[in-house]
Amino acid sequence: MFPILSAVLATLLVGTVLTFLSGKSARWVALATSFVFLAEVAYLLLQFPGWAGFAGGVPQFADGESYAWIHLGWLQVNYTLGIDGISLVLLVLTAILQLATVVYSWGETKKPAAWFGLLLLTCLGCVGVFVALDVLLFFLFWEAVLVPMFFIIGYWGGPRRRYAAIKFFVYTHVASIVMLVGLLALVFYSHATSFDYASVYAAAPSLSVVTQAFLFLSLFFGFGVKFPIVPFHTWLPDAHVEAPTGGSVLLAGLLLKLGGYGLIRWAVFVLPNGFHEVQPVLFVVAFASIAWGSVVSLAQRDLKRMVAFSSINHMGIVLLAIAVGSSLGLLAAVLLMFAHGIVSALLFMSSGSVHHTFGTRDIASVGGITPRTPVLATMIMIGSLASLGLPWLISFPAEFTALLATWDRLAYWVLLPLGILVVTAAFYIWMMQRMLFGPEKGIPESAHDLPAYETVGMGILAAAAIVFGVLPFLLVNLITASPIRVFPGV
Amino acid sequence: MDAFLLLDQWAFLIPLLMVVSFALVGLFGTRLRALEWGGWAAVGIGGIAMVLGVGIAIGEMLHPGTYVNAQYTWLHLAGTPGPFPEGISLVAGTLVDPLSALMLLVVTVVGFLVLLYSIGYMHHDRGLPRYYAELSLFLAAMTGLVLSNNLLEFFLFWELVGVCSYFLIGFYYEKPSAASAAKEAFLVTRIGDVLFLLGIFIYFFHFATTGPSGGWAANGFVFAHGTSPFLPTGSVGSSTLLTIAGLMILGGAAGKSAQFPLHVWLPDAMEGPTTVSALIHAATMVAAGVYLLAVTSVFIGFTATDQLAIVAVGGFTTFFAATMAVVHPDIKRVIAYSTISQLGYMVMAVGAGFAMVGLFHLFTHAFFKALLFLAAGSVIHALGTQDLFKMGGLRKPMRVTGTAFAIGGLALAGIPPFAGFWSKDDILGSMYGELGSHPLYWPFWILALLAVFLTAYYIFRAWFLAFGGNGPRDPTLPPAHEGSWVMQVPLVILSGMAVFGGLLIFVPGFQGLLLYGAGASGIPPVYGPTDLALSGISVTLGAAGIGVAYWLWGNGRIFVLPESSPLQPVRRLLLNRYYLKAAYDWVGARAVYGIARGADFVDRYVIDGTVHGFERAFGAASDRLRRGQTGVVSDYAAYVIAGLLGVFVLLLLVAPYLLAHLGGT
Amino acid sequence: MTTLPESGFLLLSGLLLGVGVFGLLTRRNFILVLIALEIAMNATILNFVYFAAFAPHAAGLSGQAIAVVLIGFAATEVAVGLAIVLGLNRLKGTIDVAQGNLLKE
Amino acid sequence: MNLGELAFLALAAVAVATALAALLVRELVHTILWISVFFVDLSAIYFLLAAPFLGVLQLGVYAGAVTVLLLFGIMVTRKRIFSREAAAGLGPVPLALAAVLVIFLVSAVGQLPAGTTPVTGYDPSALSAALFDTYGPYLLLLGLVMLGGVAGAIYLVREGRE
Repeated sequence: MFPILSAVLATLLVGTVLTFLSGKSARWVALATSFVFLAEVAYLLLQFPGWAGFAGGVPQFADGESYAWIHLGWLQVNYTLGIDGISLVLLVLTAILQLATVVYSWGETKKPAAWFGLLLLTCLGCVGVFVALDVLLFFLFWEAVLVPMFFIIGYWGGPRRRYAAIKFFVYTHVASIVMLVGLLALVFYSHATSFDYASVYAAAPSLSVVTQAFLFLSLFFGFGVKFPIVPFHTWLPDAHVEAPTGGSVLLAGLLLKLGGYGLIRWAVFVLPNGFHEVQPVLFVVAFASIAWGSVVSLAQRDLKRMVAFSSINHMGIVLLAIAVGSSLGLLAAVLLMFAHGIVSALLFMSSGSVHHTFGTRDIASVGGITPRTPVLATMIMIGSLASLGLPWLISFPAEFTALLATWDRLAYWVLLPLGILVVTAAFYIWMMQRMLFGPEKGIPESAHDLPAYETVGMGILAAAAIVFGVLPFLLVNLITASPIRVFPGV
Repeated sequence: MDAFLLLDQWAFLIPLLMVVSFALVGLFGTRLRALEWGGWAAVGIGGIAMVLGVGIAIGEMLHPGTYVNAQYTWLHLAGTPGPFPEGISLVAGTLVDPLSALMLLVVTVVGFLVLLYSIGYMHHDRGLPRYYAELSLFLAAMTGLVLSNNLLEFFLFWELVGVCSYFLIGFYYEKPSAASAAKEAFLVTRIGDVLFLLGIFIYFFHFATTGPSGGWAANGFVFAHGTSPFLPTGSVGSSTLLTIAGLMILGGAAGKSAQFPLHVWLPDAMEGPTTVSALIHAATMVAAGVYLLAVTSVFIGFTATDQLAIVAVGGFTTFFAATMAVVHPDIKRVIAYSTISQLGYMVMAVGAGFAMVGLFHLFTHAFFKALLFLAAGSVIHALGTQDLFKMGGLRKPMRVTGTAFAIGGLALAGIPPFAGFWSKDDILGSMYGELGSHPLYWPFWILALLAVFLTAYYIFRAWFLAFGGNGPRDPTLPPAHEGSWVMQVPLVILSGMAVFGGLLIFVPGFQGLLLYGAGASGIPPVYGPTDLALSGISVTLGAAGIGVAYWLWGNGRIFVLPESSPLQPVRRLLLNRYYLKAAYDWVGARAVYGIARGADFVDRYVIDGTVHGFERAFGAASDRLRRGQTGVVSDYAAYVIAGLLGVFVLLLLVAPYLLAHLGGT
Repeated sequence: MTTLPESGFLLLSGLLLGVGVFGLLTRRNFILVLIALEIAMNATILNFVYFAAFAPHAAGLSGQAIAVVLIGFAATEVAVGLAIVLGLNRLKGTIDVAQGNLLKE
Repeated sequence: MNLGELAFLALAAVAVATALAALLVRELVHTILWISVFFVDLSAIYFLLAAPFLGVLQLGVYAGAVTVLLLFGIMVTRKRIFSREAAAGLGPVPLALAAVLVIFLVSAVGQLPAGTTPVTGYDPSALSAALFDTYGPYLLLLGLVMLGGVAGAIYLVREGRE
């Protein structure tokens, strides 16, 4: 069979290298790569046969590939790839975001070759994480994402970029190391025959419940910092505020999803008993993240910082949906990750455009921008309304399913996330009142509406938000064709 | 006749048409040579929708029945273990029954008239395409809501309606007050929406597992499946869970229909264009809450506790809102308070189990309230002010408008034979028959009865101030004039409905429509003035209200409450809206925002501060270590030797000790 | 062949290594440091030669072979070390170890 | 106590004494004298250990070449900059470290298995077999290191290139 997943990775790799080498025409190479990538994902989507199920108690994946990599006695590391509905949804997200980001940053003039190359490299790492089915390969891709993002923040970022970049790197790297320890301990203690996902999956149930719980906690910490979970979230606002727009988009749209994906794939599925042991911890953390992210957003003056905190809120709902431990919850979590990827990317692009159109992102000092920049205002509106969970836009089916799953397992505890929905609506609506409406304020003479490429970049995302909001079954059918149907240990 | 039934399956075209109108006007409206063209396009499409809507309503009158077409799977959560082994299908589709037909009639007719009227009212506004696009989208959402065949679909349109209302309230977005009112409306109704959502969850899980027929379980939210949509009240029982669900639905309805305590947004929503107030904040959208209660009571049913709660909310709001209308100087806000009050009547009726009676009042109210708003709109359009105390003597230059406003006022006051009399009297009469078995309804029934007097008083106070007298009290106002024909025609049509709309009750087909759903409560509603004594009391109260209004304000009189009057504190209380708005503002701007600021502080300085504390500790430690890096070779050699000795110590002393004492191998 | 005190060689080797280390750490003249290093080196070589003579499986003479190699290394080391001393002398005008903190800068 | 033991004791005493003297005398030229005695002394010990080849090598390389090199180095630097040769600033620590090291090594001596057999006689063919067969690669490596060392030394002492 044609190794399509390797081809996807190779496309991105070749595209990245060519982009780095192609100087001023880098953006064209990046655009071409994005389109090829999109086409490949579309092909994957069209011929996706559904989740392959189990063979001998071991999950099978579609488009699987496996080649021997490092074989030294007990150390059996393979280059194993494969996808199911969950990975495929996130691949679709990656393809959309990559294209939108490349188009949006068409006007980048500061070392464009390096910029576009690093963007592609980040996407490459994310795709690798989503398709890798080997502990070591997964970890390599996981770490590979950090490096380009570090440079994106550290070189193209705002005034405190070095602080933010280092904070980002240290936080996520410390978490990665805890995660690596957990993964290796998982492999060694369970006496898995190889580093492959399948053998780890098959071997993990032999562990005692206490061991599983501790392993789960270490994995949860590793993945959770990426989420990010309160109280390990403070890298996120700083990283976002300082990161350039494209960096923010990938950071919020893709990097945060790595945490959710990892938690589902490598922790919840592999260690269901440990998961059930520590479920209360997850609930507490999820509720804390939901409430904290939303309430702190209300107090923010910086548009981008506000969106960053709202990401903490949304990823908290993702965590809650995972934590309820039902198939419905997992479906909601994946759907919500996709939704948040699209919507937060749109909002971060909007705040980037606000910044370079008006010279500031301070919500209180810019007002009444709608008549002067109607397109930008429309984008902010769509993003905000989607983010606060308005039906017909993408977040609603996801949040609805998540809360439905929460009610199923936690009954009246669902009132907390439900109540927080009002706060979330409050800060977005308040922001819109101050920035979009009212008399014109703080608008420089030179302010003009969005350049075409920014409109197109954001338009892609807005269209995705509407299309998948009106027709959510397009995604739902993909996700339900994945192991969530056989949620283990219930 | 069969042709009318056939129309039911094309009902989905109505929202679709309006979406097309939205897309057309929204995308191309600004490109057209004359902005009105887009408006005319919307009016034309709205006209087609109206014809369809009226046809469907007539069909239902001739053949009352339920038509369900549920075939669009919106979300299919396949094979989810837990309570849904076969998975959950959220199926979208249309449902046409007498309830929705009546509502559809209201929405399409008033909608069309407002679209037409707006051509004149908004002709000077550069935002005309935006206005028509948003109005079209609103009509699409509203008709979609009316035709929804399950609660989730209902909720989808419910929210869309809300966001359209948000944009239309904030239509003059450069005005800070409009932007603020839009925000307030969105957030207050959002509180109700969240409760509504919880109600949906509860119903969903309850009926998915314990529903009476297999259809409930498989189709989740479908509340009318097949041919037996009715659920006897007894089957709902007194389950605590269902009581809570009912209260949540009440919460959602209270948010949308501006019932106490979520009523604060509606008076402020008058910041939008008057046409918007007429269509959305009087005739249709705010009635959606009542409609929600009605469909829930018909298809699912409320427990006795829920019913009492709904009656209490409705009855109290009826009186409460009317008191605030008594003192207000703004013509639109007087009508807005009146809307809240009238919605209270409907909520009360639905709560007491008379869904269709409530819907009947909704029907008549939609026409006469739209009439009042459009008439007020003519006045505002002509004068450019909303302050009643600046107006005066308008009946002469604006004869059509003055007459229309008077007809609307008479209908509102419940004077026979105007429309409001029949429906209001039905509510009071039907409930009166229930009072014996529900003693707790008494106080709210009396509040509602008292509100009749207040209603008549405040609306005629407004009429006398604006149209009575000899001329404007503020000489700086421009001379009044009547609007163009597009503004007058709707007034005339609506006047006709306000006069004769109530008499429809004597049309046999229409009456059959109203009998629908009676099975849900088991109590036959009262139609027509069966209890003449009761009718006499309410008509007397209404006439008394008009009389008092004439005595205080007639012939250009201005009634000034003496400074020493003991009623002054009451007046201040009413003018300040019982200080509820101030309290909400305090909660929002001080309490919640204060907590948010505090949390932000904690985030920056405590959580991040801890992180930085670690950073400093590591920094200090590494600084100590750094000083050892002298660069002198001898020092490095010493470190190497010391390290070597450390390895010796580990290998030769520590390791054997550990092995000996820990028993490892 | 006459018998020899078996542990004596090891003791001698250890003592010499100690002397060498002591010199390495305390001398400030770079040349003296080199000499101390050579003393320590010779102590090590002595160890190899001793084990070549006394170890149970000494027939292969591995110890002596390694010693040969080590002597070669030591000679190279002295040559390079002296070259460094000369370079330092030219650069800083001194061969004081405490002044030679180029590693820090 | 036989002759061998006596010889060893004498040679050992001389080795330690000369090593210390080399490090502790003030005059650098005297240091060279003492260290050359030390090298010769060790060469004698190798002869005693039935390793004449190494003894000769020690004489040639150490007592000869290295000594000359060191002398040369002293002559080039030539300055008597140290009026007093003092410890490098670490105080008693180096002495303590050296002492602990010695204690460790000496204590390890007792743990060696006793009863070893001295090799009698000198077998050049065995040595050459070991050197060129078993350790051939290392010898090759040594050659490379020496080459590198020479190149590095030349680079370092190259004049002028400031």
